[in-house]
Amino acid sequence: VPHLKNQFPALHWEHELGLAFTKNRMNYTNKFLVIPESGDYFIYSQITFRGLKSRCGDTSQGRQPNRPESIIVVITKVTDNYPEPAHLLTGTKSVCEISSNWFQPLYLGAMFSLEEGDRLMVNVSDISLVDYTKEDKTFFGAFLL
Amino acid sequence: VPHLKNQFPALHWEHELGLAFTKNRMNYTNKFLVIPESGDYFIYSQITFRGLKSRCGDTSQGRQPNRPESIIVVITKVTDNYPEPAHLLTGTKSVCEISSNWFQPLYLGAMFSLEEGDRLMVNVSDISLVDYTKEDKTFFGAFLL
Amino acid sequence: VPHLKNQFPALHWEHELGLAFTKNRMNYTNKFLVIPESGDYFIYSQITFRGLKSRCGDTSQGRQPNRPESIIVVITKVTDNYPEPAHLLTGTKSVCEISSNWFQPLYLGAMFSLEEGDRLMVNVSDISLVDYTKEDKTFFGAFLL
Amino acid sequence: QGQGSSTPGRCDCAGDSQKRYGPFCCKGCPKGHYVKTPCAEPCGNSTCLPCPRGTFLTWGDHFMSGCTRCQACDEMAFQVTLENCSAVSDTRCGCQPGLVCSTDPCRESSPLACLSCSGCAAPPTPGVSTESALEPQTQPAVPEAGGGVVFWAQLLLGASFLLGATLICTYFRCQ
Repeated sequence: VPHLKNQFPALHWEHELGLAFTKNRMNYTNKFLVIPESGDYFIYSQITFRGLKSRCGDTSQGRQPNRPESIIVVITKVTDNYPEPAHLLTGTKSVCEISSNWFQPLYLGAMFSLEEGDRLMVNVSDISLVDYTKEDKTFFGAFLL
Repeated sequence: VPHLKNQFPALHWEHELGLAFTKNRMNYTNKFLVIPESGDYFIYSQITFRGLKSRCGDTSQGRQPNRPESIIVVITKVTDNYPEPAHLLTGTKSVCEISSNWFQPLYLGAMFSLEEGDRLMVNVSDISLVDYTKEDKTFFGAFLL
Repeated sequence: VPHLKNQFPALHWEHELGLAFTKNRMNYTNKFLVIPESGDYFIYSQITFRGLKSRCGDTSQGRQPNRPESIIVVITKVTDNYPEPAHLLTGTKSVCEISSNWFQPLYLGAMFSLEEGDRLMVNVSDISLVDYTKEDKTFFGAFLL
Repeated sequence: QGQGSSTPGRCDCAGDSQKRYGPFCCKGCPKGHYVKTPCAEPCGNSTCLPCPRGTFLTWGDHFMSGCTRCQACDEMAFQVTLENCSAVSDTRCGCQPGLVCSTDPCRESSPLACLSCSGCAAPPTPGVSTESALEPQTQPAVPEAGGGVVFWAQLLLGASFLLGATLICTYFRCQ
């Protein structure tokens, strides 16, 4: 079992309904996308985060919050070749919203050399902040080049 | 005629001059990109928004604006198979800027299975906030995989 | 020698270690990715910026800062065909953070027709704001379609 | 065909003003024009056509197969066109009279917001920013959605067919 160093929770995904699909032996199982064939893949994801209370501490007296809270998304690779997962892509943003109702997306996308059997997952800093209500706002995908 | 449910205004695009081009029977007509051949396409767009007055209500007395204004971009598919357009990708961000002059981009990109004759357009929540001055800041594209 | 109109500093990249790689005659030399073969390429980059002091001027008395500072990333093409570089993609965002420690990414990606020998680089408005500590947070790449 | 050392008049693609296209070295195109087709004889002239309206190329002796798009001035951000785009130079934008550029220097890449300048030491020069308390101008009337404003965004479309096995994989929707 891979040593899951201080890892954020991974997301579950719908992989058949609506706009979602898998094809050409690409498999999805239990939060993981499984790579069927070695090669160069373009991997991408967007996570829309939303918060219901201001995350900026008290600014009314002009005091400066020093430790901003943040939203983080990581696309992680787990491989049989090595016990520790690898962070392929990370989107990280401080969140200091003075309004009590905020929302924003983080988008990631890049090309990687992957091997047959490698598994990809998406981890987020705080699942409770993820807007999972619409498939066009939060998504994850990969294709062979 | 497709039933245009509560839809934002669509953008016109330049498709020949400068960096813009269409090839391999991909067509652009009247705000729509027309898919020439069924297959899997990677679709992407970036819209740079800019605003001229603070959109954050009065924060001087520390009062918290509760309903933040927002910027939204949607890549929409219109198809002959169904009367209602489908939202393929949505970027939505609350905007609460205490400075009177703000600007920020929203980027979207993902792969979709499309059919010959499908049409793609880009809708935005407020056309007057779109920075249309430079082709490298606001763009829209698609390619067959 | 290309006429470098008011241009931001270009970044150096690691192109062999860790997740980085070049293949199929794609070359990296001295801040430039060199295009080995004419064709359509998908070019992408993410730059994570971070700031250590609030960049929003004095908002304690509710005065509105009018000239926000900004973070800008530009993917630039240099070609032997023309003495002036071309801005292919630009991400520009105003930064007005009331917390003293902020961080955020800018992502860009699009398809371009390039010629053999064209060179690509990434310029940023302020190198001192770039988070270069992790390869999964700040990256740059291109592939032939 | 030998390529001896370069002597004046020789056609060996050595200088900046020549470029090899297949078997020939061709001369470049003048400013305000783009290369439509390369030359068809050694050191011949390429076929050069004028840059279409809305595009430009400032330098001559080049080999660009397309012209650069002119930038648009952001009228909704109180910009004015100081100089229209021509076939050889980009649009030059500035601020409406009495307003000053809010970025210093007046950089083209960041949105050039023009702000009224109260209490400036010197009368503001359009396009030149002065360090002083600037207030935003009230916003002008906004053109109707879908009005005459053509978005000069760029549309990159293309369909290039990948050779060999194309394995398309998964696209997910968050559960």
